[in-house]
Amino acid sequence: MNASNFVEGVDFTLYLILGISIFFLVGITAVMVYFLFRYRKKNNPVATNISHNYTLEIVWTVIPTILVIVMFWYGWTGYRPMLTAPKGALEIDAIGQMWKWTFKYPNGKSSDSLIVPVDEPVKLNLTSRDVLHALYIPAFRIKQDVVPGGEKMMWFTAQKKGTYDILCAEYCGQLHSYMLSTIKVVERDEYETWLETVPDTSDEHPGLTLMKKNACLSCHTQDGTRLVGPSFKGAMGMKETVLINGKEQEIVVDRDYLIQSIKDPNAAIVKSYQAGLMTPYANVLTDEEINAIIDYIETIK
Amino acid sequence: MNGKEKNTENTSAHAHISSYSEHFGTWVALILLTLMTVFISTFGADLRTLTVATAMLIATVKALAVALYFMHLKYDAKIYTAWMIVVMALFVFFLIMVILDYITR
Amino acid sequence: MSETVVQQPSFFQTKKGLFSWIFTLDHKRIGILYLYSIGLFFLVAAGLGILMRLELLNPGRDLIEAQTYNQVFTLHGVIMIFLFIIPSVPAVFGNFFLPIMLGTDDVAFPRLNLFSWWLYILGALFALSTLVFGDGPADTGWTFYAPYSVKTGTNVTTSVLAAFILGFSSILTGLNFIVTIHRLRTPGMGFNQMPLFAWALYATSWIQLLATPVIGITLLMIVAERVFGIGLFDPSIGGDPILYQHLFWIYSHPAVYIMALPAMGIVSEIIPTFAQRTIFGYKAIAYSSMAIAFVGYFVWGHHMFTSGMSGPAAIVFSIMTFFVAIPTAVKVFNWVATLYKGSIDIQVPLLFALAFIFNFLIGGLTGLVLGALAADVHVHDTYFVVGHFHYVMFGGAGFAFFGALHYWFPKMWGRMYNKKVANTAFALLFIGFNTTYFPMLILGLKGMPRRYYDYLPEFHDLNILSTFGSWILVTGIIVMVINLFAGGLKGKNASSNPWNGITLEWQTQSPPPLHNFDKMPELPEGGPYNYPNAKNADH
Amino acid sequence: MADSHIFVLPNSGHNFDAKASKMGMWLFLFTELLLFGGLFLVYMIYRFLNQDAFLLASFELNVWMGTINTIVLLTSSMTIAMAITALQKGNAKLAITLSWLTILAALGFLVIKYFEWSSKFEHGLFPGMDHFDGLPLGERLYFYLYFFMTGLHALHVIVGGVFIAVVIRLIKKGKVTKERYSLLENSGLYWHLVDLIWIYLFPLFYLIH
Ligand code: HEA
Ligand code: HEA
Ligand code: HEC
Ligand code: CUA
Ligand SMILES: [Cu+2]
Repeated sequence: MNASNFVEGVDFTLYLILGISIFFLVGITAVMVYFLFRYRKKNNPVATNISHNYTLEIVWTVIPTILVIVMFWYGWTGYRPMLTAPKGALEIDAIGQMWKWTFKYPNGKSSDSLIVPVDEPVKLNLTSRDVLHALYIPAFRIKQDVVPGGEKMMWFTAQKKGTYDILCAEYCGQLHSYMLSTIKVVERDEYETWLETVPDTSDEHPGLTLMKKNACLSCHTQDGTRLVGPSFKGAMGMKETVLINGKEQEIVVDRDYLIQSIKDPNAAIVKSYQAGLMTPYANVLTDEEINAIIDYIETIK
Repeated sequence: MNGKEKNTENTSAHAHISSYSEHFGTWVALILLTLMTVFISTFGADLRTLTVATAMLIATVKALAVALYFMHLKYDAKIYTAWMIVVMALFVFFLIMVILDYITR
Repeated sequence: MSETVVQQPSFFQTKKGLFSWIFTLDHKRIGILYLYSIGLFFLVAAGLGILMRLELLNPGRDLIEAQTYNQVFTLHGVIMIFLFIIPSVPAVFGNFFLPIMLGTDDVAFPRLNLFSWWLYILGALFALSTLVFGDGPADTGWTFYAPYSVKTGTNVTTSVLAAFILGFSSILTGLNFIVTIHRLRTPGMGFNQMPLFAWALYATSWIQLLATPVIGITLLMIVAERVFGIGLFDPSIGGDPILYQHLFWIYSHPAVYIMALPAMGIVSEIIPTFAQRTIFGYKAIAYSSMAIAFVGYFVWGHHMFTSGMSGPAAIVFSIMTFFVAIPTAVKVFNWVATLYKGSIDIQVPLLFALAFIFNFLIGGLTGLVLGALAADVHVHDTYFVVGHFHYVMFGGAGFAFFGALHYWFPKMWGRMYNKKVANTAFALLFIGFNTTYFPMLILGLKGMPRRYYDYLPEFHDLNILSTFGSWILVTGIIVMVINLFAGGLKGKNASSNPWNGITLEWQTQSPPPLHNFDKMPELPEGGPYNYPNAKNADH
Repeated sequence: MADSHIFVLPNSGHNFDAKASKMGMWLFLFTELLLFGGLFLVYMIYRFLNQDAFLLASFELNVWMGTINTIVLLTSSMTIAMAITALQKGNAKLAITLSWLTILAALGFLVIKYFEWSSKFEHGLFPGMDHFDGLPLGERLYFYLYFFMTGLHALHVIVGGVFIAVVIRLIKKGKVTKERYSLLENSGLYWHLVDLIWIYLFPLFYLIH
């Protein structure tokens, strides 16, 4: 049994073309090397001018033409089913944003990794919050770009239980190669029990939960180490040099500044960090949520 | 020897001189066409869906007039006309293939 | 050969001093200026390539930060594409040999030719200035995909302007060659008596001329977006990032044939010379260049199969992609057939040409995998693509460039390099090349995405092998470069026609005099490759 | 014993060759056409995606100014074409006068464009200005394209004007003459290209109604 319903079509195309390729590669190389020695100056002191041979030329134009049409055909038949998801597929929203995947299930549950039931068609609605990404599951042989400003989709039926890698295949900036996740294929009941269990975050600060959900922690740490963005450790009340419209300025971090930094991060760039990396969260987070986050930042000492 | 090549060289050797009146005539036609498009698009309400098409058609007629008479394509070596056609065809192919992706997306 | 022929002063000797070079109108000197500048940038970018391989030796951080790595592969790609491989063969050997092979003394517009070189240098300075000024070199990949290229804080604007200027330089070179071929062929040389290298350059020039403007304007739109906020591609201010990809590839796919066609032209020169017989299927090779150039305009969408392309568009682009493979296949068969019943003199240039065929076969055939829709979905943006394009660009075009260097070296400098050392360098290059890049194809099939600073542990072994191969490759390049320099400085004097070639460049002295010929060159009877000493099979 | 007589090929790249220079000019025009072609392509796609917004936004433009500018440009195309005829017939004076008229028309065109653009600025219709940033995305795209395309076109008008001015100087100096008029011809070809592009820009931006 293959890992997904697409493995067969893709692998067949791959093997078909690779097979034909190996045939031509080996054949042509062998002929070339044979001629090279057979007609060496030593073996064949006088060359013969042969300017053309129409039969031969037609043969070696027509045969490749037929072969490529065959290759095209299998490529297309393997690809066509990827374009339309079957009706009634289980729909999950997949959101890509700088360096984190988020999956939202119909019942509102959201998760960092995918859990899907085996042998059921699953449709992923793909959106991006910032730049291009591509959701790639090598074991399933599928890949689809995630484009900001529009919704794309991909679908599959997982056929074998197990855990597989999800990778980001479209370059999306500094930590592109760390934008990883996993997909776990389980039985239907296991999936359902998982779907119903809400991870226990009651003793977690609501601000922290929000930060985990919104990928803040893929760029900011809580322990003072530097990632892409400045660490939140001791941020509140700190003195900082920031660039406002290209001019350096000393500021003291307060609540207003943090609100601004979250809603419109490019208004003031912390010195030695890069502008443009952090997306404005003005339309993603509500004011209460932002306040909750800042409440939490205040506690990181 | 490439016969065609030689021919074009000979014809362009004695350069054609366009007359002033021909240029003037072309100009009159261009102005009339311009006024016509403006008229159609501002007042020709009944042509609504056709306006883009007619506007482009008229623009193309104008462009042809400029190319053939002002730019002397009509009298110059045929190779320029041929090239021009190839370049325009290429551009139109670009348009078709991109719009194909958008229409069917 | 009569011994009393007076050696005219060569184009090296006519004038001296730096200014006689950087303001020269002589196409041969301009070719040499290009050779040195392009060679320099190749070494810089190759160094970056080695750096990447070192970083990828182990998962996790070895040498450089993720951000640095991203800037390194972008700069590597930009330099290799815009500063090395696109100008390489046309600007160096096209400039030096096209007029000689056509039997004339210069290109049609010598001043424009010099201007192209200056533009090239200006573009190069722009590209390199990103290292020093602002927030460092762009980190977008050489494709500058929006919207990341609009958002990132690195010096994208300067890099993009560099590509724009280089594009302009490339356009002017193409324009110059087309007019040269139409206007300056020696009397009696019709299009069908032209050497195949000239045909290849003719096809290439049309691509340079008609595809480059599209990327020019696209890059200007990126600049406008970054500088004036004219949001043509960033969806958050209105645009559509997919449209950027269309425009980018409308140029950049034809551009791959700007790299490949002149290289094929070189192979079509080298093979008949060392087989000492006429090329098989002259017309098929000549016209297939034009066919590749033409069909190559309509396949760009194969870089976007996973961007959510519709079925009908995907069908058209995939079929067209397969159709370009056919004229290419025709060429390969013709080259192999030219060896048949030749009287083959196995020399380094020929080895490079045959290595070109082998590497290009692997590159081209993997291209077929990429052109097939279902297969591309799996291997798109993986190391399979990286393997594919290094095979065609480096193993193909790059090896042809090295081959041309060894083939025309005695003509350009009037001296010969050490052939034994050259053979060793070739062997190292060939083995090193395949050890570096073949593992990448397998990595891609296993699913390792490209532009990855770090990778999963299951990809470790093959990355080690690939990095190891890159060391052999470096050794080969170093040996080759040193051997060529040594040959140029104190190699044995070479005769004016050491390979017994028949095209017009072999009729003048080595190095050629300022005006290329001191008597009318004579066209060979019965076609540009019709060796008089060979038996005539047909007719 | 080097020969004092240097052999020069008949087909030398250093000979004056009117046909080559015209051929070069045409090839260059093709690149210009495709440069704008890329923009027309972008225009077509965005108009296709935002048909109503483009219609709405186009009402902001002044059709009459556009029409006058079209006529100005067409007229200048005629004068430069006539200038070539004049020079071919040996009337250098008339050629110069007609070329000056062309430059004058170019200036007129730019002045009118200047007024059009500045009225957009006054209405805050430029990327980054208040009114503009309040517009729906589709209308913004229209204006992005409007500014980019007419701006680039205006740049070409300037280049074309300068080119013609240079040729006028050369006619005066006797470097461009009845026998050697290809520079004037080339400047004319370039100028007609500028006209050709405007012929399409005009209906696409002003006449969407
Ligand atoms: C010199 C440059 C060069 C050349 C010549 C080619 C040649 C070809 N390329 Fe390649 N390509 C690149 C440079 C080049 N490419 C680059 C740089 C990229 C990546 C860009 C990026 O994303 O950064 C790329 C990416 C690329 C992709 C996109 C991959 C992806 O991102 O998903 C595709 C897909 O179709 C493709 C296909 C092809 C094909 C079909 C050919 C064909 O022209 C090959 C034809 C040759 C042969 C087929 C071999 C000879 C034939 C025979 C011996 C006969 C037998 C053959 C038959 C039976 C048909 N290429
Ligand atoms: C012609 C084009 C060309 C050439 C020749 C090369 C050559 C090399 N490239 Fe190339 N590469 C590209 C074009 C090219 N590349 C492009 C377009 C990309 C895509 C970029 C992107 O994704 O945007 C790419 C991407 C790319 C990647 C993928 C990065 C990623 O996706 O994460 C890798 C990884 O290994 C790589 C490695 C190499 C190596 C090891 C070489 C080696 O072959 C280099 C070998 C070099 C030497 C052997 C010379 C060393 C010499 C010296 C150090 C000095 C000696 C000095 C003297 C003697 C004076 N390249
Ligand atoms: C893609 C990476 C990225 C993500 C995701 C991200 N940020 Fe940032 N952030 C940055 C960078 C880079 C900076 C520094 C540049 C700047 O000031 O804009 C920054 C700066 C900040 C600052 C100002 C810090 C200071 O010391 O002045 C705050 C506050 C902040 N981010 C909060 C958040 C919150 C809250 C989230 C999630 C909801 C988040 N960030 C998600 C990259 C990111
Ligand atoms: Cu997300 Cu790469
Ligand atoms: Cu391609």
